[in-house]
Amino acid sequence: MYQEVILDHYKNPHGRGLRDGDAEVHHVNPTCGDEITLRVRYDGDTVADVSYEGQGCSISQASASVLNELLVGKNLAEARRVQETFLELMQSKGQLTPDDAMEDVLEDAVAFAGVSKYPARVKCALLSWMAWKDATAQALGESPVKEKTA
Amino acid sequence: MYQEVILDHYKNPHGRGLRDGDAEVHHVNPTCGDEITLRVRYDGDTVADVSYEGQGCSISQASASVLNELLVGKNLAEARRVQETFLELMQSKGQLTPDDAMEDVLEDAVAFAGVSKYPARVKCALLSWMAWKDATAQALGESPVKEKTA
Amino acid sequence: MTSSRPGLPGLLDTEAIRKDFPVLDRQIHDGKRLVYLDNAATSQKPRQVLDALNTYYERHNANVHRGVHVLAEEATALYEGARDKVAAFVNAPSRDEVIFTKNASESLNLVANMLGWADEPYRVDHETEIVITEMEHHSNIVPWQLLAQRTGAKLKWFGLTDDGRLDLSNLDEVITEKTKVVSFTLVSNIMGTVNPVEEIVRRAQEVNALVVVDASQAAPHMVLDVQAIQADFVAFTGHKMCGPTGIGVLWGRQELLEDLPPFLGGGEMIETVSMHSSTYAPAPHKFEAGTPPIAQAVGLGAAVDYLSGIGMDAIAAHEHALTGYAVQRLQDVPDLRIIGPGTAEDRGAAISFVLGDIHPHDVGQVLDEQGIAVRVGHHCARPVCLRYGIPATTRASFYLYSTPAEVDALVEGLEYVRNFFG
Amino acid sequence: MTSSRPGLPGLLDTEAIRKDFPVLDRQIHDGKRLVYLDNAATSQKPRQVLDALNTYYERHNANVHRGVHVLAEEATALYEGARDKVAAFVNAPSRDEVIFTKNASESLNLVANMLGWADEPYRVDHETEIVITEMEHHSNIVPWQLLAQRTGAKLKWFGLTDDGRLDLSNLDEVITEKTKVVSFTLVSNIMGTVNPVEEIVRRAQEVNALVVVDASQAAPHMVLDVQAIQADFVAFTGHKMCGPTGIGVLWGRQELLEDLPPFLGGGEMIETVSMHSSTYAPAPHKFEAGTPPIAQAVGLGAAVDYLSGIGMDAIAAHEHALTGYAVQRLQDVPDLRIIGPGTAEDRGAAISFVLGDIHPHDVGQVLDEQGIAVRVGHHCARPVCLRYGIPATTRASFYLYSTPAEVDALVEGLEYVRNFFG
Ligand SMILES: Cc1ncc(COP(=O)(O)O)c(C=O)c1O
Ligand SMILES: Cc1ncc(COP(=O)(O)O)c(C=O)c1O
Repeated sequence: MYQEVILDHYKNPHGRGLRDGDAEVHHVNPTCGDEITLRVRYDGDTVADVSYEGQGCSISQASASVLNELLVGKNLAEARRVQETFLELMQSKGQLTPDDAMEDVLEDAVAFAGVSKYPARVKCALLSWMAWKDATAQALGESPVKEKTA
Repeated sequence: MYQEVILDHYKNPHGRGLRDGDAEVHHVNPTCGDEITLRVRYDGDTVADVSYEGQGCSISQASASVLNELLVGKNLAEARRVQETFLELMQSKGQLTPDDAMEDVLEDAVAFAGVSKYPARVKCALLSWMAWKDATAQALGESPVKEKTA
Repeated sequence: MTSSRPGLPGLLDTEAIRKDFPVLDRQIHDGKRLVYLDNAATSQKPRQVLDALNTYYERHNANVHRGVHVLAEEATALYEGARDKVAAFVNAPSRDEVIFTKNASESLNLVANMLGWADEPYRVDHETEIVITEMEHHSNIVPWQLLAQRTGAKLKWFGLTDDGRLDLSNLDEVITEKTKVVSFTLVSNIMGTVNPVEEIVRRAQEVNALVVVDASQAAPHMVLDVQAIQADFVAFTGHKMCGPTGIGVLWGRQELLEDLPPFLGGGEMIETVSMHSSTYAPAPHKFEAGTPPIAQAVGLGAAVDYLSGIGMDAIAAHEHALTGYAVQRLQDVPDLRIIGPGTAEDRGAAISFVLGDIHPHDVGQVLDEQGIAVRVGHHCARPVCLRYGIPATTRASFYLYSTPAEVDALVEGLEYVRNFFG
Repeated sequence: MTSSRPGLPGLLDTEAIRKDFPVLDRQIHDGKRLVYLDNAATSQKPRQVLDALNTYYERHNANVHRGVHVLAEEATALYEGARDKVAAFVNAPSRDEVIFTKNASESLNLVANMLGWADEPYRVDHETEIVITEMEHHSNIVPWQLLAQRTGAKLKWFGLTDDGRLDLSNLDEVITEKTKVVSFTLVSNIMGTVNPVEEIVRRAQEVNALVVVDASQAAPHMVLDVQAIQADFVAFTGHKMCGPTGIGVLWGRQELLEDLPPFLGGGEMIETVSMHSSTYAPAPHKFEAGTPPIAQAVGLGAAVDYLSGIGMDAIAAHEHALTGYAVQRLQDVPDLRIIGPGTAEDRGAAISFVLGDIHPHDVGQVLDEQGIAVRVGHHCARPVCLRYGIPATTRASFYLYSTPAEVDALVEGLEYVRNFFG
């Protein structure tokens, strides 16, 4: 699970810290308490920035760093394709060996293939990606937030 | 379990039917729906009458009949001794073989010894006896009734 | 797995099936072979289910959902895998609609409580009505009585016809614009009646009432398709369908589960907790507070596999044939009166009867002495006994391992009972 | 059954004990021996408990309380026999004070709901206060939050000191004349802290508040005497004390159980039912709606026999010795910070810690690769993590079969973790 690439991103995260954005979301992984606050900024339909802050394990931290590296600069359609491909890989329960096409899309993120065997960690790997999806939907005015409180 | 004596009392019950009394109670065996309405009448401290009506199995019917036969005419202390001895026998889980002294007190009621091996039926055998105890307490002003309703 | 017996088409190969159930070899009262006809109370468990329990405890036992170690992952996969199996078994649109409870009673209480604490449009309050039927199990009566008492809502019900069917002649007066919820049993546990779901659901939908179906006596015996019956909630219980005790199911429509408030609070059902406030996990976890019945869910999954392996249609056909045979033979017993439908049409495999004025307790006891296990009493459906003016009934109920020879044993046993008290 | 190891008096003969637990032989990750240190989440089950379950299902399985046939009588005797065993185990004045639930969470919700629906003097309403502590398990927080929210009562709590103890310096301000109920854990599941029951109970009794004790982490590990602690309710859960999943216990004082209203409605909990109204059975049945977790109660009875056979005092001594050893060895691991008491005094066998800035998820995962099962996260006690400003902890927790060698394995494993992420 702990590929060199993952440990590298964990120790030297890309784009960490909160900067200006069009929308901000806060996601929590209730099973372990991992949290992320993530902002997106769009420039037309280009992902101008993804900034984030949070606490979490090496997998969730590295995953956010990889996300930043991969998505910033891409246009929305491309970025969504990366997100969906990453989701597919993560939900594969270790059954999927990334082919060349997938590697082209995911680049460093293919290193997470091994994580998909560990259901408890899949959520860590996906935390920032789900947050990005949510933030993007909000930035584009597609969805409201809903919360229930005791 | 089905001693001849029990079947006899079942087929030819003593003192069945409701007559005048000083107190009336209604008891139910929730596990099987057996019900008894029982009245006691006291003449000083003599059990002048125990009258009853209800529906139930041979054990509960025969037991009420035996109760009537045994208790009517006795004074309260004697009657209570019979009731307590019967209770002891019924709670013995088949471990107790009635000795002569017990037979003297219980007479026909010793036939119920075998019932005590069957936990589900012990309540049937005790239904009228518990009702009598309750009714007596009420007749003597010792206890109120308490009920809870949905 | 179907054997044919002259005159009884559709029977299963019970000889093979019975080998899976250790308890059926049991001898009682000095060597009498057990004739177990108390299946509506609880079913016996096949070896396959016991194996699943043992394997779980001997190899995989751990608490679920929160662990990163191997056992915790295995236990979680087994537990959530059981949810997948149950979801498929009832044709649920989504696995997240399957909530594990401890029994059907908890499932029904869960619905009643959700509706009591809900916001509009679901909230049951003093201006609304709750509809049930006179043939409900106490577990589908008392929760609604409590809800009515605590909210001021009015409890109404459908009565019964003389032959043990729902009297729906006043359908439109019982279910009205004020009705918020209609809860009824698919199959009566005391009379075996199979109820006309479609007619009731149609009327409930007209007035926007939620429909709760108690499928405790259906899930073990027939194909149960929550989409086909168009209910909003369906409850059933594991121990009656070859599963362990301690596990029940509530299926509910996803959007309802999202909107309705939680019932029990605690670990597992939360998203985040602070001393000041908490937020809840999405369904099904929102409704599963605390460590769930993990092994029991796994056992229920194995039970569902076992039943599906034989085929719910085949099981239904077997029981239908056997019930037809039993109804016919019982009607030949003098003084015997069936309480409930007098034929095998639209009826499950539970048959209640009274035998002259011999009390059911006595019937059951004397049958037991012959090795025949039936249930006696009001079967947690006392209003049915009140309706038919009887204190109790004797109930014989069949399952996939029951045989015509066991029906014969019952009939002979009843003859003996008659002579004994005659 | 006590072996002595230099410097660690009081250890049990774990070699013998471990033979009773099949899962402890399990090898994971290519032949690594399982080191199971996740006992605060759930315990493993001895062969004796599995045997009791199998015997129940293979020979005696039937529904309880309502049958006159042999199996029903046997099942009832086994189920009620388990109640006797549990009553003796906690020194309950009466067996009828022992209610079987599905887990500790249900037990605690049951109390909260009884008090919400109770008549005076017990009723919790908007004029009253509920007191808990900041170290509660979510299962002893959320039910009270829900109760407070639904009744308008005010929820208050005791905070924590820096070394993981309850801060009772403001005892008299937190528990006041308005307090109706005080609910707290005997032993913290996250920090291992053993709380000073006497002091809290004394103050609660001064103001006539009911005392609820969450003994989920106590019952498995030490002598639990409900009379000695003078609580009104005590909750615990079977799966943490060698019993099956799917079974919990609520002990309550008889007069309270008589006066308080039921929670779940259904079969078994009634005295008599009509469509118009119902009356309830006396406790414990009043609080056990539906078919109970029969096999699971029987399994818990066997677990209690097993634990008593070894002796709760001996188990406590074993864990105390092991915890002392573990605390001392862990404090030698660089960058390791224990969250909770730093000694073995007044502490149970659960030890939480953080290791530098390596996230507990990573600690747990890398330990798992070495065969060591610990729990990571907030352990359903998130307010404790908030209090100490940490996202989560790694928790190792011991039981009667844990050994000093396993402590050594943990310490070595942690060294490896540090190097891996170093
Ligand atoms: C202190 C404490 N209370 C309550 C619980 C809840 O027990 P259960 O999950 O079995 O309901 C637990 C364990 O999870 C616990 O450790
Ligand atoms: C129709 C029906 N509903 C509900 C129940 C309650 O099931 P459980 O006792 O498992 O909660 C039963 C069985 O007892 C039943 O037959």
